[in-house]
Amino acid sequence: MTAVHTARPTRPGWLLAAGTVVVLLVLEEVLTRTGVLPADYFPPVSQIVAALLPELAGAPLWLQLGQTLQGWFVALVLATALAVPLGLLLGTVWWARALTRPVVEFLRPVPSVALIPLVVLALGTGKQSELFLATFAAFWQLLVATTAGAGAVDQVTAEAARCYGLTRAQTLRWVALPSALPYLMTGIRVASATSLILVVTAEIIIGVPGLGAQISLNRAGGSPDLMYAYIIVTGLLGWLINTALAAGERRVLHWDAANRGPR
Amino acid sequence: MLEVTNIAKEFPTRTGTTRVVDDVTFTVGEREFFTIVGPSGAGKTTVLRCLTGLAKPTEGTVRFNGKKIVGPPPEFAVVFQDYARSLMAWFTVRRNVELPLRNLGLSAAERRERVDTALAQVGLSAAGSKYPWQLSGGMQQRVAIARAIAYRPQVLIMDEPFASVDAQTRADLEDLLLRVRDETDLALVFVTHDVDEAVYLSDRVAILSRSPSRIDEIVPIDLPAQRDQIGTKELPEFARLRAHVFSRIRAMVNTEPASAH
Amino acid sequence: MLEVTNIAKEFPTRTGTTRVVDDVTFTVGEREFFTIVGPSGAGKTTVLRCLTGLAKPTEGTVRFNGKKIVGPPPEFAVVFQDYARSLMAWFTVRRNVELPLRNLGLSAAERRERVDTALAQVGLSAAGSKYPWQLSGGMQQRVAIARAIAYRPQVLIMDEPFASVDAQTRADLEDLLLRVRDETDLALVFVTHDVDEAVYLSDRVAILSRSPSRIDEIVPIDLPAQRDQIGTKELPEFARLRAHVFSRIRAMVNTEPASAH
Amino acid sequence: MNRRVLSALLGVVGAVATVAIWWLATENSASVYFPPLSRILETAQEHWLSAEGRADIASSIGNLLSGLVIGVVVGIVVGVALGQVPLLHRALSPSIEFVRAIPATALLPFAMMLFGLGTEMKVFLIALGCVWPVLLNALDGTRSLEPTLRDTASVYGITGVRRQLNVVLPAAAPRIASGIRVAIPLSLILTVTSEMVGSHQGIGFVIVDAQNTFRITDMWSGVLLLGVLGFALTWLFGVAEKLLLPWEKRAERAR
Amino acid sequence: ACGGPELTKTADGRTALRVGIIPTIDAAPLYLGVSEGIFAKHGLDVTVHVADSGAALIPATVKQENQIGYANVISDFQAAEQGLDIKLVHNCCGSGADPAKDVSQVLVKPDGPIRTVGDLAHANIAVNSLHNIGEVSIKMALEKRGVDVSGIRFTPMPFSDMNDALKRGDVDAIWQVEPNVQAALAAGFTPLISNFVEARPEATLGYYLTSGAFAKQNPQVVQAFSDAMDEANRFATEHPDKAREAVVTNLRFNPEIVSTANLPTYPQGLDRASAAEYATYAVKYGAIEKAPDLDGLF
Ligand SMILES: Nc1ncnc2c1ncn2[C@@H]1O[C@H](COP(=O)(O)OP(=O)(O)OP(=O)(O)O)[C@@H](O)[C@H]1O
Ligand SMILES: Nc1ncnc2c1ncn2[C@@H]1O[C@H](COP(=O)(O)OP(=O)(O)OP(=O)(O)O)[C@@H](O)[C@H]1O
Ligand SMILES: [Mg+2]
Ligand SMILES: [Mg+2]
Repeated sequence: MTAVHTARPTRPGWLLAAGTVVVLLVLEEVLTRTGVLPADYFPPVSQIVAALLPELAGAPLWLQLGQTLQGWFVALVLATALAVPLGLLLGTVWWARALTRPVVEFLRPVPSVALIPLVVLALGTGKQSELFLATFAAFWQLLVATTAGAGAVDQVTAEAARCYGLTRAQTLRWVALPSALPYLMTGIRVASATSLILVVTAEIIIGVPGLGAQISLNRAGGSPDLMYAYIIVTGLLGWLINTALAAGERRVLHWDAANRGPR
Repeated sequence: MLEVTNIAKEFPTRTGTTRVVDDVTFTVGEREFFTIVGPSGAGKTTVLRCLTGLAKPTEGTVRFNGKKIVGPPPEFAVVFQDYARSLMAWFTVRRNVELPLRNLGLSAAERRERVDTALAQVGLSAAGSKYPWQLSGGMQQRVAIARAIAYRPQVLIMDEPFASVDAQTRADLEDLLLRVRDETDLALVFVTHDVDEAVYLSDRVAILSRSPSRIDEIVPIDLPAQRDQIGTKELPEFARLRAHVFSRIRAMVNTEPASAH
Repeated sequence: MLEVTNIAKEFPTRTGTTRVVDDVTFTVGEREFFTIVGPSGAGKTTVLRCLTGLAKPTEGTVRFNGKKIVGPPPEFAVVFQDYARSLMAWFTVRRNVELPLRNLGLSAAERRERVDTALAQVGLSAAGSKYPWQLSGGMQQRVAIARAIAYRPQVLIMDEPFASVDAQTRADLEDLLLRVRDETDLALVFVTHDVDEAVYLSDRVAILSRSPSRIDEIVPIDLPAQRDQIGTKELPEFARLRAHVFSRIRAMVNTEPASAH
Repeated sequence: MNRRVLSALLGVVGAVATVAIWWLATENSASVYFPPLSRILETAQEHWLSAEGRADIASSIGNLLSGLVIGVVVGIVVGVALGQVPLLHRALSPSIEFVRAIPATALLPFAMMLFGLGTEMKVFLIALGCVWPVLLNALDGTRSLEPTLRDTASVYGITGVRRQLNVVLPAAAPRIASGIRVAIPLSLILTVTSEMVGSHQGIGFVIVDAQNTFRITDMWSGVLLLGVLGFALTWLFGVAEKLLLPWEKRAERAR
Repeated sequence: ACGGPELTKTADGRTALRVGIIPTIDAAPLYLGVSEGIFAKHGLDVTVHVADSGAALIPATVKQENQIGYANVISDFQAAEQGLDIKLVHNCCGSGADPAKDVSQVLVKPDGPIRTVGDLAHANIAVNSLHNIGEVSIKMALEKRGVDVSGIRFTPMPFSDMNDALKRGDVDAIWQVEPNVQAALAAGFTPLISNFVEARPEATLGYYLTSGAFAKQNPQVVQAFSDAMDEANRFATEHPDKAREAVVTNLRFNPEIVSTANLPTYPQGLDRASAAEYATYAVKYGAIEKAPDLDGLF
């Protein structure tokens, strides 16, 4: 599927977004400088940026960023690969949904923080623990989104598929999956943030190398500027990832009413 | 070939159930063009849904070649009344038409050829790479027709398939159906509101009463097998049949006061 | 009252833009019944969308009472071709019809009365508490019509509003429209594929050419103002006008080969 | 009718099977970290049914529900607004995405700074976490509103609050519901996070404290409780959804 | 549950050892042991793994992913009490005897409700983790000063959040350890007690530990680590500047803060007497239920 005419953000759109960000940053600066926000815990942006700049020049930050990014990506891909087929199944086969529902609902609220010691014991302190935690958290969110989406297939469309003898697999692929895509893409954006957050959390607590480990070190080492610098890098990473996902979404969902452009 | 025996259909309502189809029986033979007409809300779509196995009749059975129908048989193709929703917004017109062909064991070239032919037959050759939502209502309806024709079913079930096309295109499509029937030995179950169309196309026309519906009458259309838009419609027998069917429907719409429904 | 001046409409495509409407100009007077006919895909719906301000014409302007239309004016009501999708699945039929009335400053009793009347007029009094998805196609379409009528607009725009109802109901609804027009001084812009209907109802019939469309001809219908399903259709002038319009459309569908579109 | 009963039965079968597997797999476990389910259940009964345990549950549920409700309401309102005002959406989206990517644990100090150590801080954190899935779903659901419906609303002058309540919200409701389904377990998880700091009470506090002192069985009993609560909350939401969005399920069943 | 991962050797025959630690000044000798070649001399190739909390460190040690880990004395008791198979290997850090040089202080706001040590009897004190070393040592220290500790409340929060919490008045007093004590002093807070030193001078507060299984299978490796730590701790004690430098370079601690911070002591050997005393109080204050089996731990 190639994109047709999708509603891409126009140049003024970008300017507007950038402008808003600048306004917010200036606001923070003013609030901390004037003491409305306590500056010693919440350093002014200029100070954070000053701490960040030398880091940007060095390789370590980019290495850590790469580690985190890699963890995020693998976890999200794993979670998607597991959740989408299962979600389509659960969304289309009512008895499978009924059978697994209590278990799914039971497992979903299990906090990853509580799992950390168990995961470390089972998987160690390496990347695999980080991946497990992030995949675990993202998986449920994607599962819910896919299940709901697959259940939202237009009735007439589904009947057309049945009438033309599409097999179950074909119906999943060509009818249930595209119908679920709008839900799924939203789910991916929710789960992407979750995956990133869990990767960073695992880095903080278990000490897997990455941005989180730096946040933890700088917090322990009495450098709030640097700690915030790394938090900001994490936030920026989240924003970048989302921008990329949103662009991908516009291509994949170019047929959806949200992206059809002017009528 | 297709036997509908005493089917009834009830829907659950807040207070109990409503009986929408009361008792409908008919058979459709090989190569037969069987049309159902009746007032709006009579239960025509409901009968078609039972026929295809999409809905389960509350009572009675539907058999195809002697076998009870429980789900849509692969030999059937359907053009839905709600044609716009039956198309997949995420596929181009070509892909929509081609999709059902994938299970027929055709080569890619054969599939392409069938799609091309069907699109040309409904006058949409140039729209193949568009998406359904970029088409006009009538064009969408023709895509649904093309999909059904390309599938080359043994039984073609159509629910008001020409509701949104202009008179000339409609006439062309009517003749297309007759031609396809002759070429591929198709049986057709057809629903229309256009009495002229029903008489012109059909071998038999079943008139459904208001809901809870029964078959009011099945009118055999004894017109020459070879139909022709001008010649056939000028036959006195055509006018007679047309008037007969029309008066039956009118009687039904008017017997019960409009507000009572 | 409603002036459409040289409107054109282009849609973006992968490779550039397609011009769907090329150059359309007409005016609709007070109390006029103005009908647009044309081949399927001609651009009728597109013109209506520009007319109501739902779409912005690429070129040209639409004025209502001298004011340029940028969004749908409150005096307009529309029955969409895609009627099924225009109903809200979450509301009952009554609620669907009543919703637009909430802005008119009517009392609850007045609203109720208008809804009741409109539902009775389209023969759906008994269906008020059903949900749209519990209705047949034709009944859904009549809900959309009832909603428009209950709104008592100054301009009523209808896109193939009778496509899914049986012949008798259709005739009843046609006469209902004429009656409503006479009672409430309504102007109507109407799209239909049924040439008989167009001639029977209209004061003028505009014939649209194939897309990119222009007005091929605007045919004044000089039939007596008081129309009547039997009497009017027996007039020789009716037959002449009908034949004329039909031949124009046929010419357009046939001039360009079907596959070229 | 029939299917609903069968559904519930199947659910019970699934649950029983899972419990049985868990029970059998851990019954003879000597691992401190994976204690037998029987022991976990005993501990759970001891703690959570005691007066202290009930107070923990009450305090957590109070925070959780407040946070969840605030998050859901804010998510719907902001999402629906952004979905209809593209300019606003574009202006705010980078800032939103930025905040969304920051872990709740990293936001704790900020929340403490704003609200101190009390309940407000916890509710804030929970709400802040729950808002995202609801917001994004409301936003996307609003954006892909069926075009014909959109047109219908504008033609009949259905605008303002009336349009939001009668057209936009019901149309986006299935998506919003799926967002809320994600938010519910998230609110439980965030309850735990929020009780890691400055708390003496709550399910999260018990879990974290048990973890710090290596009382892993106690920790498991807390996790078990969270699972049960998650199930209960989702089930309650399902009931509410059926009442609020009746057309959804009925439209399907009717055929 | 026997066996465990095989130890790997480097090309020149040294045993590779992964040591888990949390990011504090306590880790300085460990880093010095690596950078000064002390471990190499004892046939060990040590890599240091930093984790934020014991929640991840202990299981990693039990799993023998880190052959050696770190935990403070109370955590050690708690882990042992819950049946985790751990064995203490060497002292990590201790309190010394000079209250002025204690790494640990309880501080209050100069104008706050708590002015004297006696006031702490009914204070709400921030600690990093409940039922742990902060709580136990504060109570010990206060009892030695004759303060009734039954009315004290403790509130858990990260060290880095404590200054603001105190400033806002969320808590009445905070327990800080270096290097955060420096930041707290800079914020103008008044130290009231040096709870580590006052609780028990010359105590050992944290131990390197390993899993029992590992200790049984590799007694010579454990011995080598212990010998190396003797040397590393001595080196760190003799070269406080290098100790400071080690945490600045390896843990990226803020050099300004570290330069003024007190260092803990890095005692030799494996101090059992101090553990015994802490065990008594840990039971008394409810951090553990019954006295630990020190023979099993040591
Ligand atoms: N899901 C449903 N629940 C309740 N009643 C229903 C449902 N579906 C259809 N009906 C009722 O069944 C009757 C027949 O509907 P059906 O769609 O079969 O009519 P139809 O003959 O196809 O009409 P039309 O020509 O208008 O399409 C209608 O009165 C309708 O209200
Ligand atoms: N969003 C769109 N993008 C691209 N092309 C479009 C779009 N909408 C409509 N068109 C094209 O515009 C032309 C006219 O469409 P329109 O719906 O106005 O026709 P119509 O006269 O109403 O036909 P019908 O009688 O079949 O409803 C068609 O060829 C259609 O493909
Ligand atoms: Mg029908
Ligand atoms: Mg149209």
